[in-house]
Formats: sequence, C-alpha cells, structure tokens
Amino acid sequence: MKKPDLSVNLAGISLRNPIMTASGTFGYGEEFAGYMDLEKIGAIVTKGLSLRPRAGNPMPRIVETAGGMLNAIGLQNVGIDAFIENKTPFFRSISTPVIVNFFGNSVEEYAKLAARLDAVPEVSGVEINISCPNVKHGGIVFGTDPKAAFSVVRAVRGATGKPVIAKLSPNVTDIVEMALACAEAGADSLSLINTITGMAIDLQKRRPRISNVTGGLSGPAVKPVALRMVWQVYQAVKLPIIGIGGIVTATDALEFMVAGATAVQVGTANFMTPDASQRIAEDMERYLKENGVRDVKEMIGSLRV
Amino acid sequence: MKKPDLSVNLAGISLRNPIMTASGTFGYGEEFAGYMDLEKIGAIVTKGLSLRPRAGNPMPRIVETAGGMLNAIGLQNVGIDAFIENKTPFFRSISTPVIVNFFGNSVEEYAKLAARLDAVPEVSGVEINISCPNVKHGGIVFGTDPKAAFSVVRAVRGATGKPVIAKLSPNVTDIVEMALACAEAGADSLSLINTITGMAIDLQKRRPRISNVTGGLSGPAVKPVALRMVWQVYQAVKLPIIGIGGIVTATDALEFMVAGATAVQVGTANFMTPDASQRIAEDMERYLKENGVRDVKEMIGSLRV
Amino acid sequence: MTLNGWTKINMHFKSVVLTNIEISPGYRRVRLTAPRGILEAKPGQFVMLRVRDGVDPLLRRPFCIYDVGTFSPDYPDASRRCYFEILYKVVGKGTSILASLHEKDSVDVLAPLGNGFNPGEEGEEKLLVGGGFGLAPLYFLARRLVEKSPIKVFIGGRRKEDVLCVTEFEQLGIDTYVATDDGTLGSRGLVTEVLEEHLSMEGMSRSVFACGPEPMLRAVAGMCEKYRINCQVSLEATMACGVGACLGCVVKGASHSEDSPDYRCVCKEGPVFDTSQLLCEDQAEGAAS
Amino acid sequence: MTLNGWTKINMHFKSVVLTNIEISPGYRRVRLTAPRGILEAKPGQFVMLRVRDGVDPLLRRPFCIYDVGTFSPDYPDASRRCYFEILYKVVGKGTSILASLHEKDSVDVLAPLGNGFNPGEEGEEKLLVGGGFGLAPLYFLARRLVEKSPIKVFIGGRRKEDVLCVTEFEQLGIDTYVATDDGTLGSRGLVTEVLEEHLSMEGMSRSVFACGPEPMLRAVAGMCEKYRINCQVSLEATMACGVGACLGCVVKGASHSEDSPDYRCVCKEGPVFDTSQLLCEDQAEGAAS
Ligand SMILES: Cc1cc2nc3c(=O)[nH]c(=O)nc-3n(C[C@H](O)[C@H](O)[C@H](O)COP(=O)(O)OP(=O)(O)OC[C@H]3O[C@@H](n4cnc5c(N)ncnc54)[C@H](O)[C@@H]3O)c2cc1C
Ligand SMILES: Cc1cc2nc3c(=O)[nH]c(=O)nc-3n(C[C@H](O)[C@H](O)[C@H](O)COP(=O)(O)OP(=O)(O)OC[C@H]3O[C@@H](n4cnc5c(N)ncnc54)[C@H](O)[C@@H]3O)c2cc1C
Ligand SMILES: Cc1cc2nc3c(=O)[nH]c(=O)nc-3n(C[C@H](O)[C@H](O)[C@H](O)COP(=O)(O)O)c2cc1C
Ligand SMILES: Cc1cc2nc3c(=O)[nH]c(=O)nc-3n(C[C@H](O)[C@H](O)[C@H](O)COP(=O)(O)O)c2cc1C
Ligand code: FES
Ligand code: FES
Repeated sequence: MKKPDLSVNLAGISLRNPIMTASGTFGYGEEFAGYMDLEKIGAIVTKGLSLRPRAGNPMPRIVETAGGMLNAIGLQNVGIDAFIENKTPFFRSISTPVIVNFFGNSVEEYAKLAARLDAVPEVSGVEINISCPNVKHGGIVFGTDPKAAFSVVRAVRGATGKPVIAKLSPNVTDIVEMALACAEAGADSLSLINTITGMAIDLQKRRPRISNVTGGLSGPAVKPVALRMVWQVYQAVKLPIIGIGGIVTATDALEFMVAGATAVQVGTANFMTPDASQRIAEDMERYLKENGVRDVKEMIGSLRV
Repeated sequence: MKKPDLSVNLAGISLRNPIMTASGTFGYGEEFAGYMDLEKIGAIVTKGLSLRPRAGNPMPRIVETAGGMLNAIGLQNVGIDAFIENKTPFFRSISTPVIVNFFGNSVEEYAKLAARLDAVPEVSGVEINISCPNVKHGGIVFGTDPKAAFSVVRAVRGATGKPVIAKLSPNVTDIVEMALACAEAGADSLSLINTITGMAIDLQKRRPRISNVTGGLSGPAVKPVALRMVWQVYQAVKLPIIGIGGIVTATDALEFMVAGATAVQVGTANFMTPDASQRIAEDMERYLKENGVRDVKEMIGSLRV
Repeated sequence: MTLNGWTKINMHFKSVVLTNIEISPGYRRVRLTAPRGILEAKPGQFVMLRVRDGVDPLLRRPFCIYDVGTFSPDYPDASRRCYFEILYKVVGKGTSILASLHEKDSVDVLAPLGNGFNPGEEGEEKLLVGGGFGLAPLYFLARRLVEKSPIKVFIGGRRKEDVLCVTEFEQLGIDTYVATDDGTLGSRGLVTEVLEEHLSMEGMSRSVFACGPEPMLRAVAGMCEKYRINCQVSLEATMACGVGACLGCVVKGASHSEDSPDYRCVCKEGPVFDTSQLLCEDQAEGAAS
Repeated sequence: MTLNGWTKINMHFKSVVLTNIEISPGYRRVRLTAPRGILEAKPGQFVMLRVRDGVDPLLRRPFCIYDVGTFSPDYPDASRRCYFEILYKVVGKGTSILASLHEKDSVDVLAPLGNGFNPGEEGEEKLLVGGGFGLAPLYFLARRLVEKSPIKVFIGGRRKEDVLCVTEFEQLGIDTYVATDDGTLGSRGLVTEVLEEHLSMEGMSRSVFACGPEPMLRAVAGMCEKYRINCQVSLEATMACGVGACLGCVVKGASHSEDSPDYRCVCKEGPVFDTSQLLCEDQAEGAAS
C-alpha cells in the first residue's frame, strides 16, 4: 500500500502528522534533540511562558502515583524576553512548527503576551493556558469560569493574527460549556485536557508529598477522563480539537482521534521514554498502513456509538 | 504496646475500625464471606438500591484502564422488596453494621426509599448516592447541582431517623460547594468520592469499550483526586468524612485519614483481592502499633501543611 | 493460603509455578501448585489469577481449569502435593506476563470459581465441541467422563496451530474430529459443519458441551436447537470480582426483556449455561454469547 | 539503541543484565550491558532505568554510575563488549523489581546523564566522603583519580551493613576511615566527625567530594566552608525527565531569592554541584540539600 497521509491542518498550521508534544513536558524541544528526531513529529508546544520570569514552586514538585504523576512546577519559566533571545534561535534550526503555551495573571497580561508573541516569526501559533491548577491567581479562575475564559480568549484573539488554541481544564462540572465559551470568543482550536487537581501524602511525615500541597495529575491514569471530554466537546463544538492526557502509544493517540481529536499531544510519556512522540508517530503510520487507512483524517470522530 | 484503639464513631454508628466496603464493589457482603472474616471490618455498604428492580446496562459493563477501571453497571439491583426479603436475613448473622446505599429518580423516590429503609432494623445507616454518573435521569443532576443535592438530602433527612451519609460526585468544579449544600440539608456524614466519568475506546472496532459509552473511573488511578477532595472538604465542613477512591493498602487508608477522613471505603481493591478490606484493617492496626499511635482517631486531619 | 470457613470450596492461595511450556505457537500450559481442595474442582470451573503485584494489570484474569492432579516434590520424603493446570493463549498484558513466569515464580489464585458442566446421564454420548483455549474445560470434562460415557470431540481452529489437545484426547481413547478454516489440519471449513454431519445422523441419545469463540457457540447452540439436543456452553465475559458482586459479567437469561430484566452472572451462575437458559439474540455485541 | 546525532553522549539503549548480586543486606550491585559510549561516562554522572514495561512504575529511576568496563562474552570469538554497574539500595517498588531481575532480563537505559565531578588539580589530596549508596559515584571517581592524586575516603553508615565498598577502596590502595552510628564498624559516631579531625590537621591542599544522605552533605558542606576547602556534592531529587525539561528536580542556586529566583536542575546542571553554587538554608524540606 501507498504511504498513508498523516498530515493534518490544525487551524491553519500544517502538521506533518498529528503528534505534538505537550507543554511543560518537552522543555523547549532542544532537551530532547539528542534522543529523537524532532523532524519526525507534527509540532512542539513549549513550556508555559509568562511576561516576566517565574520562580515556580519550592521542591518537591513531582511525585509518582498509580499510573500517573502529580506535578506542581508552578509554571517556572524564563519569561518572554529570555525566551525570544535564547530559545528562538534553536527553533530556526528545525522545520517542525513551534507553538507557544503561555499564561498571565490578568486579561491584560494575556493580551500583552499574545501581542509580543505575534511579532515572533518562529512561533507558528499560541496555546492559551487558562487551565493550570497550580497558579494561585488568575489561572484557576480563567479555567473554570466560562465568562472569564471568554474574556481571556477574546483578548488574545484580538492581540494576535496567529492561530489561537485554548487549552481547557478538566476540573469543571461541564467541559462543553467551557469549550463553547472559548469557541465563541474566537479560538481556532481547543486542546484538552490539562492536569486534574490531585494530592499525595507522605504518611510517615504526615505532610503533602509536593510542597504546593496539591498538584496536577497526568499520565495514563487520566486517559479515560480525557477521552470522555474530547468526545463530549467533539459532539458540541465544530473547532479542531487537540486530544491530551495519558497518551503513551499510537493506539492511545488514535483512540483520541476516533473520539474526535484532529491532533494529539504527548506529555508524561516523554518522561517514560524520551523518543515517545517520534515512536508514536511512526507506529501510527504503521497502524494506518496495516489497516488500509489511506488518510489519518478519516479517523477523526469516527467513533460508532 | 497495648492494642491500639481502632474504633471510630461515624455519625452515631460505632465502627470497630475505620474500614468499610464501598457500594457496588462488595455485593451484599455474603459474596465475600468465603474469602474473609466479615467481623474484621468496620462496616459493609451494599450495592446501590432503588425502589423497583433495575436491569442495568447492556454488556460490556467494565473495562480495565491504567491503574484503574471503568464501570457502567447501570445500577442493576434487586429493588427494595427483594432486598428486604432476601438480603437482610444474612445481615442478622453478622455483627458488622450494614449501611445501605440507594438512589432514586426524583426527590420523592429518594424520600420513599429512605422511609422504607428506616423501618428495616438490620440497616444501621443510609448512604445517598447522588453522584452516580451512569443514570440518565436524576443521578447526574442531583450530584452536580448544589440546590438539587440540598433538596434530596433534606428529603431523606426528613424521612429517616437513621444516620444519613451523602455520597458526593467528583465530577464538579467545586466539591466544597456540594459538601456545604449536603451539610446544610442535614447530612450526618459525607462520603467521597464516587467515580469520575471516563471513557474507553476499542480502536479496532472504533466503538466504546462499554456499552453505555461513558462509565465511572475507580481504582488507584483516582486516589490523588479523591485525597485532594477529602482534604478540601475537611477544611470547609465539620461533618465526619468517609474517604473513598483507590484505597488498596493500609497506607492508602491512613493517608485519607490524615487528610481528614474519619473512616474509609475500599472499592476496586476488593476485585484485586477479595480479602482486601480485612487485610487493610489488620495492616492498619499493625502500623499504629509500630508507630506508637494509641488511637486511630489521632490520625484524622493530622496533615501538616 | 486461605481456606476459610464459609464454604470449603472458596480457596484463595499463593501458588508456585511448576512448569510453563509452549504447546503450540501462541498457546501455553502452566502447572501451578494448589491446596488439596483443588482436587474437588469440577470441569468447567475456572480460576482467577493475579499474575504479578502492583496495579498493572489491575484486575485478575480468568482461566478455565484444564486439569488437576498430584505430584511428588523432588526432595526426599516429600509427601504428594496437588497442582492444577491451565491452558492459555497469549493475547495481551496479563497472559504475556504469565508466559514470562519461570519455575518457582508465584501467582495469587482464587479457585475454583463458578459452576461446572452438568455431566448429564451416564452412557449417553457426549459430544464436545471446542476451539482454541476452549478445549481446556472440555479436556478436563473428558477426563472425568471417559470411563462412563462414549465421547466424541470436535476441534476447530483457524489454522493448524490453533488446534489444541488432539494428542491428549487421543490418549484418552477419544475420537477426535478436526476442522480448520484453511484446511491445514483435518477437514477444511468450520467445525460446526463436521458436528452437523454427526448430528444429522440417527444415533443414540446424546448431549453437547461447547466452549470456544462466540460465533462457534452461537452456531453450535443453533444446531442443537434444531436437532433438539441438550447443549451446555461455557461463556466468557469481562470480569472484575469473579464472585458475583460487581455485576460486570452478566448475560441475558432466557426470559430477559427491557421491562423485566433477567441478567445472569457469568462468574457465579456460569460460566457454564444450558443454552435453554439463555436469551438467543440475532446480533449481540460485547462479551455475552 | 539510539546514538543520535545531536551530541554523542546522549545514549538510549536496551540493556541486558549480566549479574545482579547482593553485596550487603539490602544493597545490591547490578552489571548491565551498554554501547561503547558508556566508557566516556564521567564519575558523578548517572543513568535512568526503566525497570520493566507497563505503567507500574511509571517513571524511570535514577542511579549513579558505579563503574564501567569491558568484558568478553562467553561464546567463541566474541569481541569485547561494554558494561556499566550501579550499586543500589532496595527501598521501594522500582528497586525491588530491579533486585528481582535475572541474568538476560532487560531494562531500558538513558545514560550518561548530568555532569560529573570536576576532578580538580592533580596531586592535590582528594577527600571522598560518602554514606550508603552515595559511595557509588565516589568509587568511580576514585578509580579515575587514584593514579594521579592521593585519596582518602570517609565512609559513614548507621550500622555495619550500611558501610559499603571498603574492600573495593582498599583494593585501590586507598586509606578508608569508617564510622557507624552504633559503632558496629569503625569508630562510633558520625563520619563527619572523623572528617573534621582530618580537616583540622594542617596538610597539603585538598578538596572534598561528597555523596550521601542530605544531613551528611549539609554537615560536610558546612565543615568545608569553615576550613575553606572546595567541596563538591552529588545531590538527589525526585526526577521525571532526567534531561532538564520538566523542571521537577530543581535546587536553589546561591543567588536565589523570592524575587529573583535561581533554580538549577539537578538532572542537567547537577547532580554534582560545587557547594559555593548552592544556597545554604537552615532548614530545607524536600530533596534539595
Ligand atoms: C470464565 C472464563 C474462562 C476463560 N478461560 C480461559 C482459558 O482457559 N484459557 C485462555 O487462554 N483464556 C481464557 N479466558 C480468556 C482470558 O481470561 C483472557 O484471554 C485474558 O483475561 C486476557 O488477558 P490479557 O491481559 O492477556 O489481555 P488484555 O491485554 O486484557 O486484552 C487482550 C484481549 O483480550 C480480551 N480480554 C481481556 N480480558 C478479558 C476477560 N476477562 N475475558 C475475556 N476477554 C478478555 C480483551 O478485550 C482484548 O481483546 C477465559 C475467560 C473467562 C471469562
Ligand atoms: C541523581 C541520583 C542518583 C542516584 N543514585 C543512586 C544510586 O547510585 N544508588 C541508589 O540506590 N539510589 C540512587 N538514587 C536514589 C534512587 O533513585 C531511589 O532510591 C529510587 O528511585 C527509588 O525507587 P523505588 O521505586 O525503589 O522507590 P519508591 O517506591 O519510588 O520510593 C521509596 C522511597 O524512595 C524515595 N524516592 C523515590 N524516587 C526517588 C528519586 N527519584 N530520587 C530520590 N528518592 C526517591 C521515595 O521518596 C521513598 O521514600 C539516586 C537518585 C538520584 C536523583
Ligand atoms: C511536569 C509537567 C509540567 C506541565 N506544564 C504545563 C504548562 O506549563 N502549561 C500547560 O498548559 N500544561 C502543562 N502541563 C500539562 C500537560 O501539557 C498536559 O496537558 C498534561 O500533562 C496531560 O497530558 P499527559 O497525561 O500526556 O501528561 C504540564 C504537565 C506536566 C506533567
Ligand atoms: C463495579 C462498581 C460498581 C459501583 N456501584 C456503585 C453503586 O451502586 N453506588 C455507589 O454509590 N457507588 C458505586 N460505585 C462506586 C464505589 O462505591 C466507589 O465510590 C468508587 O469505586 C471509588 O472507590 P475505589 O477507587 O476504591 O473503587 C461502584 C464502583 C464500581 C467499581
Ligand atoms: S465478575 Fe463480578 S459479578 Fe461476575
Ligand atoms: S528531572 Fe526533569 S528537569 Fe530534572
């Protein structure tokens, strides 16, 4: 059989295949360049960026849980200036599109960042993190209140001509309501899910296992929840969806596409094995070939219920 | 050291130790009598009961996921009449308190069931399932809307003199709001969490792996989410809390108590090993002895943050 | 090991691998130590294995009992000990881990579970129909019935590798009829066609015992209905508890309807059912057959 | 095996267990095959092991390299192959699984990671201070430096079982000083007390290399500051990625403050740090030391 077509168009960004890396789990891409071929995946999403550098939370920041992990990095990042100066040169050395995940503490900060990123040619699109559960101000509110989400997305939409992806939090009663608010505000695409708020305790010390007390749950443990939310949103919203949550194999990735995702992001799996995203892309191609699927786009939303 | 005191008082029900079994995972107790000593645990919570018998969902109803499982049994149960006739005689043969989990499709049904159960002497208390994600009518609304939860709990409270436990759903933006509503309506205790709504897909068939499409996620995978919610509710509400979610070992159980639980329920672990609840109770006693804790009640809410 | 008071046959024990061999490509047989009570197990009953510690896999895996027996441990003056065997196909995570176990490795076992085959009347002809690992309970059944009744066994498979236990049945002196989809062993076609040839002939009173893939069971059940022969099938369903508590493993009973549900637990009321007890649907999705 | 173009020393390979032995109660040493590049590993660098497939455990486990070398496989005409060793304490899930691995079992390896010790000036006296499995990188360091510099090693432990590698250091001709909390081996008390005796004596120019439990490292660092001796410590932190991407493993750098954060990744900028680079806090919770 002919090589299957793995390319997808994500709100104007052409991806050679649907496999992206998830923000915060892949650094700025270069950290993984020694372990895989960055040209073999669809896109890189960088660590959440803010206007000014952020320290993040004290240690410990991560802990393993059954089938997953909790993290409370606290959005440590170099800030937009250092990002533009130190990270963008590397992006020019690769052809894979780079999408920048970012967050702010106010609608104005979001808009300001979006405007700054709009001027950076190495950036193919932006992903708005309205969902990070670790930030005390802003983040948690924007991600769980449809009105707040609307205003952030609307402001970002107005500040950039680049494709805008809104990344949704799963910590809500009704994910569809959040998705509709972001769609109405002008998002080009929705990515879901971010981490689920959780907690771990060290019994012997009677203390939380991460300094921030609570953290975000990710990894295979959350996959059923993520898959359900992608399916719910796919039925309600017309925008292309990026499926995220516990994707470790090409089968996982394709399940998300069957549920309605146009592309997927690989997060925690990068820690399990640093070439996870490349391997998933290659295995996906093999699966399509073996099953006579000529175009990966045929998989999108093909669930039969 | 002297034998530590494991007894707890749960809203008027004396438990010889804090280990209960979770509704739907332990049948009516007798199914496990051949594999463990039912006299060694604190209480048995029976399969969700309704006024009339219920068929439940078509097969398949369960699927394993990473560190957990999804179920959509659909609350199949024998109904209150058969329950009283066929199940209560067994309860008289054991001294362990039996708590009956139940649900209805309307406030009136909840109240009617509570009234019927009030007259059954073998029943030590009732647990209101307002949180089951599998029922199309009622359940999902009662469990995610604080006003609806209030009215159900209030009605049940009015219909029975037995201790009333309200079982909360984790599928909400704000678990504390739900807890407060149930507390205000007169619940004697809160149990959390019920399952998290999730989904699994059979890629080859492009079909959901459970007939109901979505199901409830349980098991070790959900433990971090459950622990977080118990901690949140403990800080906000004065009622005794029953911690549920992914408890497999005595360490897990004690972590929930450190987070604020007065007792715990063991669910999915009963499937991993049928004497799980007895083993947890025994290991808990050993832990307390080895660590010089004379009374398990000292553990409750002892988290240092 | 727990051999609790409630009823003697609820056993929960740690078991040690004695042997674990490949018997055909993709199929293996593992022999595991067991307490004496295992000798009471009935053909058609099953076990649930926890193949390793931890949460991956989370749930036990169900397997039919293929055989039970006793052996002498190879140290001096050892008294005889008991074992059971299962015959399994390597299909996924749990069975792959099981396949990787060595002598002396251990697994955690619940056994014996469910109800076995009803052996029926002595002297009557027993027709055993199976495919793949479905042969496991049928072999165990044959061992128990071979002295008392004439037996014929019909073995189907996609290719010759999927045809199991022929030698074992022949060693019991049982006539075997084999059919494969691709004709690499026995006749080409479905084993049910071979069975039908047999059923269509006049003969003594007989009954059918079947275990195998769902389409095979459906075909066998239909055929038995047509020839008015009693038929027992051993079913599969995804299971969590194995003891009738979770209600995860149900099949529709004969009187099932939307308004008046009649669900039976495969683990507790089965896995063997008389086909007359079951609802026969044209097109059932899922695990029930 | 991936030996990708970006930089030669990023290796990701499947490795086979050669030997896996207990060296003291609760401590083991495993020898694993590796590609040739492992010979370039520097003392203080570490590896991350995926001890088995599946999601339990989910994350890799970090271990310092204890030794590297070559061996002849025991089949005819085999060319020499490379190995590395780690010395580990069995503390939980991952290390228990590692302990259960047999010859020929395989693990997945990222190696070598992080920065090693800076060996400093030749001829200068090297004082190695370690406890428990902290001896692993120190032994590797000693092997590399023993020809060029005088070395003394100070080994601490709670009881004599926790005192590792004494024979190995002695075989290199290195003076060892041992202290145990309970006096079951060497002097009774803390190894830092023995070290201090040594530091307080006038002597040649020297520097300290330490790896072990956090309180020991704190004490050593404090002492070195007092005697104005250069000190490198190898730190531990919970890790996810091992390559500087997740920011899960940071420690506070010397210039850290709430307003102007200075966090360093233990995995990428460490695990070895000059103590002058680090912020010394009175009471740090967590993994940083
Ligand atoms: C009563 C009963 C008796 C059985 N007897 C035998 C036997 O004697 N020999 C034998 O080889 N197999 C037998 N099976 C099937 C066996 O249980 C499954 O093959 C096994 O559980 C698969 O586990 P896995 O982890 O290797 O596969 P998984 O990785 O879990 O899944 C691989 C495939 O097997 C299917 N599967 C998974 N779990 C089950 C389950 N509990 N029941 C049915 N299908 C499942 C999945 O849908 C999937 O298609 C029996 C099943 C039942 C219910
Ligand atoms: C750079 C580095 C080098 C190391 N070198 C060695 C070595 O040479 N030999 C050796 O025996 N150990 C070494 N360790 C520690 C080793 O990584 C842990 O002991 C191991 O990960 C525990 O895994 P587990 O699954 O057995 O324990 P778990 O079941 O995960 O936990 C058991 C205990 O170990 C602690 N722990 C778990 N993971 C880590 C981790 N990643 N880092 C630190 N502590 C952890 C837990 O908090 C818990 O108290 C090193 C750690 C680091 C960061
Ligand atoms: C260590 C870590 C850091 C993360 N940082 C960010 C971040 O900066 N911004 C963001 O939007 N999501 C962040 N995430 C969430 C992931 O991008 C992803 O949504 C989540 O981990 C679920 O996917 P997974 O299960 O594949 O990991 C982070 C996740 C992890 C594990
Ligand atoms: C098979 C199954 C059936 C369940 N049935 C009920 C039920 O009838 N009523 C109810 O309130 N909860 C039900 N639950 C939820 C459990 O009681 C428990 O809240 C949940 O499984 C989380 O605990 P665990 O992780 O220990 O299993 C069921 C769970 C499972 C796995
Ligand atoms: S497997 Fe639980 S009822 Fe059958
Ligand atoms: S372990 Fe990920 S940055 Fe160090």
